[in-house]
Amino acid sequence: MILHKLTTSPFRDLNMQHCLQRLGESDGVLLTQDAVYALIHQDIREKLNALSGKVFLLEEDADARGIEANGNVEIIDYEGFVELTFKFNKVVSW
Amino acid sequence: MILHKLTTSPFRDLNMQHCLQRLGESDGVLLTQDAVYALIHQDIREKLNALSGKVFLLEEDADARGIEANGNVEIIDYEGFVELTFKFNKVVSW
Amino acid sequence: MSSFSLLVTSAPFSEQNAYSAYRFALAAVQAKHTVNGIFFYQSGTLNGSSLQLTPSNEFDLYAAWKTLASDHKVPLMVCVSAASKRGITTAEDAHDSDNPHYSLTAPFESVGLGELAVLMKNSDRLVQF
Amino acid sequence: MSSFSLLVTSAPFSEQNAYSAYRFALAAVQAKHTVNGIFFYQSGTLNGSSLQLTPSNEFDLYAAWKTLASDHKVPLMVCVSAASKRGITTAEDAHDSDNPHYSLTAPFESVGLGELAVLMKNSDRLVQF
Amino acid sequence: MSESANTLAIINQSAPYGNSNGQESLDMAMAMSNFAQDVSLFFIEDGVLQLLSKQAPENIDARAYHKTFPALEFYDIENIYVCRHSLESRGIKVSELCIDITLIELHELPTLLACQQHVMSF
Amino acid sequence: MSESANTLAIINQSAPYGNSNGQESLDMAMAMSNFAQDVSLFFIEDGVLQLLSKQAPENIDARAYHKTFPALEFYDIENIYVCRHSLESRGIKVSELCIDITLIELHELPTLLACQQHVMSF
Repeated sequence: MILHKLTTSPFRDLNMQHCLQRLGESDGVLLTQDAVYALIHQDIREKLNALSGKVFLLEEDADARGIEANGNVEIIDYEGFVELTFKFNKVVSW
Repeated sequence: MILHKLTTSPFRDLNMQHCLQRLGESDGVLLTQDAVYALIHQDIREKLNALSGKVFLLEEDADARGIEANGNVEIIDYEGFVELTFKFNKVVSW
Repeated sequence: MSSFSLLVTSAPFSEQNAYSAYRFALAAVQAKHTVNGIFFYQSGTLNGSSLQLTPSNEFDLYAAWKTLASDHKVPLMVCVSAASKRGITTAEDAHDSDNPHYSLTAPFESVGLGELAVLMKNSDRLVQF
Repeated sequence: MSSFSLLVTSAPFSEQNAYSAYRFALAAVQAKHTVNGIFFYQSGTLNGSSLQLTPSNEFDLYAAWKTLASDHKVPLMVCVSAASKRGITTAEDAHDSDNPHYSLTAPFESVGLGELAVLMKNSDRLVQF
Repeated sequence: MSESANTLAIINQSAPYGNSNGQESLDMAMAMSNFAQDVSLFFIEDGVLQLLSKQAPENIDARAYHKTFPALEFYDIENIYVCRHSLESRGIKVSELCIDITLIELHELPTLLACQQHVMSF
Repeated sequence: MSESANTLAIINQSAPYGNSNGQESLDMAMAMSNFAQDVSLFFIEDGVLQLLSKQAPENIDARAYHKTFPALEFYDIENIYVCRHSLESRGIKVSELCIDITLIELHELPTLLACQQHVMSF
């Protein structure tokens, strides 16, 4: 029950791939900052779509960058981000 | 005649791949700092070996990290780094 | 309600992380959670510099941290060893090094890593930015 | 002999880039080349902080920059706009902002980006770190 | 091709907002142009994301510096090159960008850099 | 598995020297252990490179902090986990590392983190 917080673009570094390789069954993924560009990265987007219900998008960061939610991504704001940390047992920042 | 200076690990980000995709015929590649780990990255090492005579390794950074030259990489120290900038017309830092 | 500690390891302005931490902390206190403290480590210690002059057309994160601290009694703790090597120094550092100048002032506090251990012990969640 | 300008955009200690720039500059002057100037931009401006207290078991890059400047007459130029928002401020900034403290002192100079244009015009090579 | 005096290429490869590279690169470009450098801009990889019209950085209290791009022509910065491959891999159409640009292929970057005196990268 | 009180996992994923993450992570680990936290260390991806015996950072005036790893047992830090996949993809043998470690598979990381109260990453 880990929430994996991502902040960097998957076009630039391999953080997201390293995280997804080590995802536990009941873990979740939160896309923040430049990690919201995952939704326009074809390979990564497919991997995220396969994690239905476990992928969250920080609205403020997505709106800032002009990125729209697609697939089964759940949109949350900072208030939702705070609450999300309690739906999981801990947060790992990549 | 561009010298491409790389500083980050190809296991961590995609800088080196982005650079190699855009390499001109008479360009060179200089591995510094964490970019010296390119020599233990199987895919990247093969690409660099194909660039015989155009790949340079900064000795101080490689020695610090315990990485040994292999293939056709030319080892240079900081003095050689300075001279290398004149064998090429300009330096691009990735 | 629940309690948080935040660990901020990134410089202000140059990266978005410190700003994101601020927004998270603000959302947490607005939702009536407790933020036991915000601990600044590595380049995060640069958030504590009182010498930052933010241009008028940019968000003043330093002022925002101070307002957060005063409005919601959130301690702002700066790791002394990570800070001093980066030029984030206290009046005491200045005295000891015979430099008339320093950069860290209240409400930011200079503390050791032991304070982070105390924060974590008393917090339901640790979130790193 | 030939001439260089160096552009340093990375913070000291947190990343190796600034140290690498120093080593390059030293090697260049030892080979009798001219380093017209070292220009500090973005987080690189943090190299100019006179408040940095380097632990005795670590390399003191700030002292090394100063020695390079005095031994080889290499100008150390810090971009004023990038610096001041990061808390790298001069006596003049301090006066203007009613803060008694500042962090940028000689041999580091606070300059505008125009100085970089002049450096580049007169240099055979620009190398960024 | 040979180098022309006082020419500067600035390569932009960072996404906006996550770090300050984009904004400080634009500051650099405008200043260098003011000081008589002939500036060309290259947007490659995540750098192309800076040029999207539909951005709203006020959501994260960041400066909407992308609104300055259309003013670059008044700074005599007219050579703006964008990597076609980088746009396509991100599913971005040229019509989504906030300025007129010149598309380039991967292999054109070294060719175009050849005629520049100096190069910076952000 | 449930969390144990005052347990801390520190994930190391950065190569040494290129940035200060490795050194400051080790400082953090030793301090937290001194202040009664039960610390476990995880080395994954480029983090495994910190553990190589054959390093000579004096060539770049960096601190040889890898020489401190063998002393961790005196700080009661005994759970040191290294990702087997990360070693193999870098062609590194366990015999090249400067301390005794426990090898873990990719999927074991979330399982082992499950029993920790807090997690940091450098």
